[in-house]
Amino acid sequence: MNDALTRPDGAARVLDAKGLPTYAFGNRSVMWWGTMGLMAIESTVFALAIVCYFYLWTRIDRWPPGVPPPALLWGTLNTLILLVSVWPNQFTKHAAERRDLRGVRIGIVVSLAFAAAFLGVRVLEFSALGCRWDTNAYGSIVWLLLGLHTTHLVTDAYDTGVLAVLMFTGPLEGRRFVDVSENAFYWNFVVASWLPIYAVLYLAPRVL
Amino acid sequence: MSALLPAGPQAAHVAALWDVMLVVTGIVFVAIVAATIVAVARARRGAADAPSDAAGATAGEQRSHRIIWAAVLASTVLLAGLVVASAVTDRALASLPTDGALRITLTAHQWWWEATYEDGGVHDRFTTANELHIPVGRPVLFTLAASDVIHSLWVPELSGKKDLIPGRVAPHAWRADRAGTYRGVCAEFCGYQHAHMALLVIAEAPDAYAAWAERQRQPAAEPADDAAKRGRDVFLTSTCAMCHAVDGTTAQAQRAPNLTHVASRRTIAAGTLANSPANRAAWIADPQAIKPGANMPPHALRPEDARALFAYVDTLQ
Amino acid sequence: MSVATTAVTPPSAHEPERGHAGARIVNALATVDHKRIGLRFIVTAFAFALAGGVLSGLVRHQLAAPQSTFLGPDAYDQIFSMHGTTMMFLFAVPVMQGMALYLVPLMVGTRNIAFPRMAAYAYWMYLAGGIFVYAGLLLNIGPDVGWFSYVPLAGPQYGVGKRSDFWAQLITFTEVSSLLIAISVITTAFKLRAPGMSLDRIPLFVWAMLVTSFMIVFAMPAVMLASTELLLDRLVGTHFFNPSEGGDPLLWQHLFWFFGHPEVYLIFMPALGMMSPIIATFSRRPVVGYPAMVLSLIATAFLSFALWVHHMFATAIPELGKTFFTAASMMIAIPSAVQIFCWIATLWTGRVRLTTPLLFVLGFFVILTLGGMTGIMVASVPLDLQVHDTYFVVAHLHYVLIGGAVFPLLGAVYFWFPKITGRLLSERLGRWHFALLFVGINVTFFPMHQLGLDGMPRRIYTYAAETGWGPLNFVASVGDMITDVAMLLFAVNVVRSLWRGAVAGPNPWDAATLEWAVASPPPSPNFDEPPIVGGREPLWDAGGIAGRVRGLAHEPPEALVTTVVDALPDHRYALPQPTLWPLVSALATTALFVGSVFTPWAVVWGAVPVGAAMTRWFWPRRWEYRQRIAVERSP
Amino acid sequence: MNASRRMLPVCCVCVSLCACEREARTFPAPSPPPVPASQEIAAPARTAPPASGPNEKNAYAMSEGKRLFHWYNCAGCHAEGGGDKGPALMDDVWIYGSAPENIYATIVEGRPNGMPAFAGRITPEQTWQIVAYVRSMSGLVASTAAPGRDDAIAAHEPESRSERKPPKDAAPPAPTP
Repeated sequence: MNDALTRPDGAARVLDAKGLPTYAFGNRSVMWWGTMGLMAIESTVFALAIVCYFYLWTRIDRWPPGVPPPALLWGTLNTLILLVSVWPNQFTKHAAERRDLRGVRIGIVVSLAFAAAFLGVRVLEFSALGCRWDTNAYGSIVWLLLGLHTTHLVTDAYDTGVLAVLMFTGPLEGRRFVDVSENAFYWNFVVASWLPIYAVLYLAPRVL
Repeated sequence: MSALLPAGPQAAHVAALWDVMLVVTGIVFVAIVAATIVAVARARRGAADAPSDAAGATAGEQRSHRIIWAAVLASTVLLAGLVVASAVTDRALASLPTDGALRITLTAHQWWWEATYEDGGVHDRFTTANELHIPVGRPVLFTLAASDVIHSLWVPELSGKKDLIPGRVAPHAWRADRAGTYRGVCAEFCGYQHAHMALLVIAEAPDAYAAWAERQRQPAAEPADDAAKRGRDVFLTSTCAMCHAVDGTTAQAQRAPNLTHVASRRTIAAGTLANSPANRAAWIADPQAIKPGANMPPHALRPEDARALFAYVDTLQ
Repeated sequence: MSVATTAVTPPSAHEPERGHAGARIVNALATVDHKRIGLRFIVTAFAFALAGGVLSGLVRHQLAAPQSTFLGPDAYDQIFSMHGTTMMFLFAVPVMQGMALYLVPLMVGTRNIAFPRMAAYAYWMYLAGGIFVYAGLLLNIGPDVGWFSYVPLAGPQYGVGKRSDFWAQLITFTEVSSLLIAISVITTAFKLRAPGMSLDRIPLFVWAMLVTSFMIVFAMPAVMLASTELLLDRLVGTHFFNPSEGGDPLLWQHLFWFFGHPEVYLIFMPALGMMSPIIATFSRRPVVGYPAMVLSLIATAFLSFALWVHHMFATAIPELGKTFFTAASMMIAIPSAVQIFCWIATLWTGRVRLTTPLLFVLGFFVILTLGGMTGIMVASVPLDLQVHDTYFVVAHLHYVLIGGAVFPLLGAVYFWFPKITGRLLSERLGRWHFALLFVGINVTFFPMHQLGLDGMPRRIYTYAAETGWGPLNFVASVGDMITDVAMLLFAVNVVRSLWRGAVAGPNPWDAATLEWAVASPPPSPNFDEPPIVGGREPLWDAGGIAGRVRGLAHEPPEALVTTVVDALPDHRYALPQPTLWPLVSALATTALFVGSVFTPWAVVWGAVPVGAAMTRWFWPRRWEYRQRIAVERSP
Repeated sequence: MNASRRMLPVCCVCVSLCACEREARTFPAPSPPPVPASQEIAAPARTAPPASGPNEKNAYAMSEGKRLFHWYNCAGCHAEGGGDKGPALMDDVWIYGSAPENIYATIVEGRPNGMPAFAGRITPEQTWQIVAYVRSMSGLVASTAAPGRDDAIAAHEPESRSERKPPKDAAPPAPTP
């Protein structure tokens, strides 16, 4: 394929970059690779935290030790909210890729609403865990897992908030739509990374 | 004190593996260094501006590839061989017969070793510190535990090291086939006095061991002269009894080494000082000068009380 | 922060103009030029290496004779812990990433690193971490439980005061820094290559840094999680490592070494990347077996994640598990063997020119190979049980790290110094430096093998005379002094050559890769007209540089984004402009990290300034927006 | 600008001061014998309590105090500070006063209703370390220097997390006949 760039007669070829676009969506854009890098790091952290959870499980015969497993209500509700939040998120992503400013503005505001919803429910989730971080090793790893994911929820909601303000006020150019698209891509990762954590925190003690 | 002068089967297996490894890796090392030197020496000296023949003779290239493949194959075979040798040694180590073993529970503390001999019935148990006497030819089965941080038991002449980890109990076995005094160390960094946490293992004939064990089981002898008697009172009413135990007296604290037969040991302060009246006095007077950071405070006794205490400690044979 | 709000008028993309001192300082603090940031990483890392060297001098002075009272246990513990922590976290990884920051964009033929502002932020975080932990050492809060800080000694009960907190927080600083650089290097290597540089034409140094960056992305999170758990245990009373409440001290060792072993390989990997161009250049021919070299790098990377338990052979882990790790630890020698054989074949069939860089490479062949041999020995469970945590392992790790990473690094400094500064280092001083260092390293560390077999454990601040360890320790201390003299010679050579070194043109060694196609030192946007690559050795192959890319703007500076596999031109990417906000964000993050050592609430309140600074960093500025909108073309 | 230039060295000094105090490891030197020769052995030493040790801000001293609190079996009567036969130590009620000298006197001379006199059995340095730890149980010391959790079953929040409970000096109970 790359021979197409060298002319058959071997003369030095000139590529005029003036004609090329100045931004692109998806994995063509440099932003996508940066976001993918952060996602790789965070998923490694989540995976290792889950490994810690099961490692500590092997150290104790009765799990969870001395406390009931976390109440299902708020966790399951939050999982639903997160899953449904993918819909406005995807809507925003496609609007951004169409560079439809009005669509992006609507989508991003609805996404913010969902963000507020799941952050609120997350506070209730913490109270329904049934243990403190310093009750025992189980309490520590449960609070660590939920805390790690909550940090990502907060940063994700904050990023979406900043982008929303930018969409309504700031100077708009093509690459800002790429930012909105990447933020939606990261949002989906935060939702996707919650599913195994939900399964580990809420279902594993009941099922395994 | 050397891992290459084994006095037991465990260390002997490893010493044998060491010889194999040394020979094989030595040959490979010499081969690679020789190849490098020859390659550099015989390669045509390139003048600074000699044009680089980027294409390179293809025939020569093929030959290089074949040689490299051969060398890689040889390395893989050698490595596989070493893995097998290691696994065989591992199996040999694991197959040490432990029937009729002498059972010792070894607990590591910050900066000394507590050994409880469970040889025979419950009433035959006795506790000593920093010095193990073991019968030659009879396997010893340790139960290793740590009371504070991670330590590691290592007596090079007898066996590889084994960590003592708080919250876990680990089995460890070895056997001494040659009589002698073997010095062991703590091999895992464990705080200020990690450097002075040695352990003396004295392998001796079974009857000598039995005599020693019998002596260890006896409580402390009643002090004869009145200086020693007064020393015992000082021991029981000052800082000593808060941590140390002497069987046969009311001092039964378990936080520090058992002193019932301390005067009969070859070293004191976990192998730091040779055991002599002068060293004992110096150690009791100011332990922080010898082992700064150790958990033993300097005593606050009047000189005559101190002298009586030293006299009493001398009687704890 | 009044300084930051004044809108910084952008210096032209070329050399920052000679404004008055204040403007030059602001430009220096706001720079996003990958060369200036890369050079800062390298110089700062060598400064920390000097500090680590001084600490090792103190250690050797203390151990030169039995029962020495030069240092007490408390001081010695802090010194040897800081020596290890400095060399691993503040020297080895940052200096390799600094070389990558400087060279990768030049070698792939682009104008800047992919995320230059993030690279600037990463440098400030690295610098802040180094200052933070060295301030701790001077205030008697230096880490004192070794560079891997085993729990429970580093735990809340036995790790007294804030020393282990300072160590754990240093990990957070340096890991954030190296993770961000890793992402930048990966994105640059994949997306900003010159057109025509397909995957099989990427220089071997760039391959090495790419693979290293992937290892960083998947290894560093393990130690970040471990240090976070340690901080939580120490500050808010969680029980990750408390055996009485369900925790386990071995969880720390698993997490740390899952990072620890890839860490030593990701220090070794860039050195492999530096060896290939040096050997190719001074053998006057490309390295034999390019695909084999690349596949060995990748194989080493994968295998390095399967070895970590060989650091824990002495713990109570099932024997069968350990044998697997013996096999894996020995098998990782094969990819390295492939590379060494390919290099020897290159030298064998090339026309060798014995210059100082090549001397250091030959030093690698001797010292690293010896370290590799002892590595194979400690890979075996029974043998490791005899030598683990003794001076045999101290000898092994220094042979592998100094032979495997420092020698190629010094060779690389001699090789690329002309490109970075425009002046050659003196060959005469270079040869003396090599000879003294080679002798010093061997005299210092070879006796330690015997000391280890004689039962000398690691990390002891003194030893009794009757142990018989005195003479060999004295020899090691003498060797350390020879090493100090050698490194002093190196410093003299560098300082002298900055002014009186021979002027080096664009390509003093007639090397093959793209960084030698630009002036020395390279102008700020590297390539006015980025090249189109026609072969694996652009400056050697006939059609190597097959053309030029025109039309990339200078205001704003643009780079050409190309596809991953075949590097076909895709779109123009306006590179971020200099700004002070990465520095401000780094200061805010430092305040958060330092505060969180003293009170957990610092994490909550510290997040506000960090969020504000990063929002201001992200927010597009009017003059940047006007520049970009002028040249914008949608896909 | 010059104000902050003066402020910088000042706060550096005070940071280093409090850091030095918190992190110093002072291993005790042998102290001269306190009791005059004529006294017979077991009499509790009538010692004037020396000034309060520097232990309030020293992490090593309080960590040693916590170790000694368990080694010398203070927990036998005071439990983990919650109180048992002996009074609670982590609350704000102080029968004999909460000042370091009061606690020092309580340990050395003992108190009615079962508190033994440890004069001569615990060295002065160790006594001051225990005093500092006892005060840290109710948050009366610098929280950055107070000990963290123990590698033991968690009886209570670590001392570094216990908030400050201003001491109320209650009247001593009437000694039982």
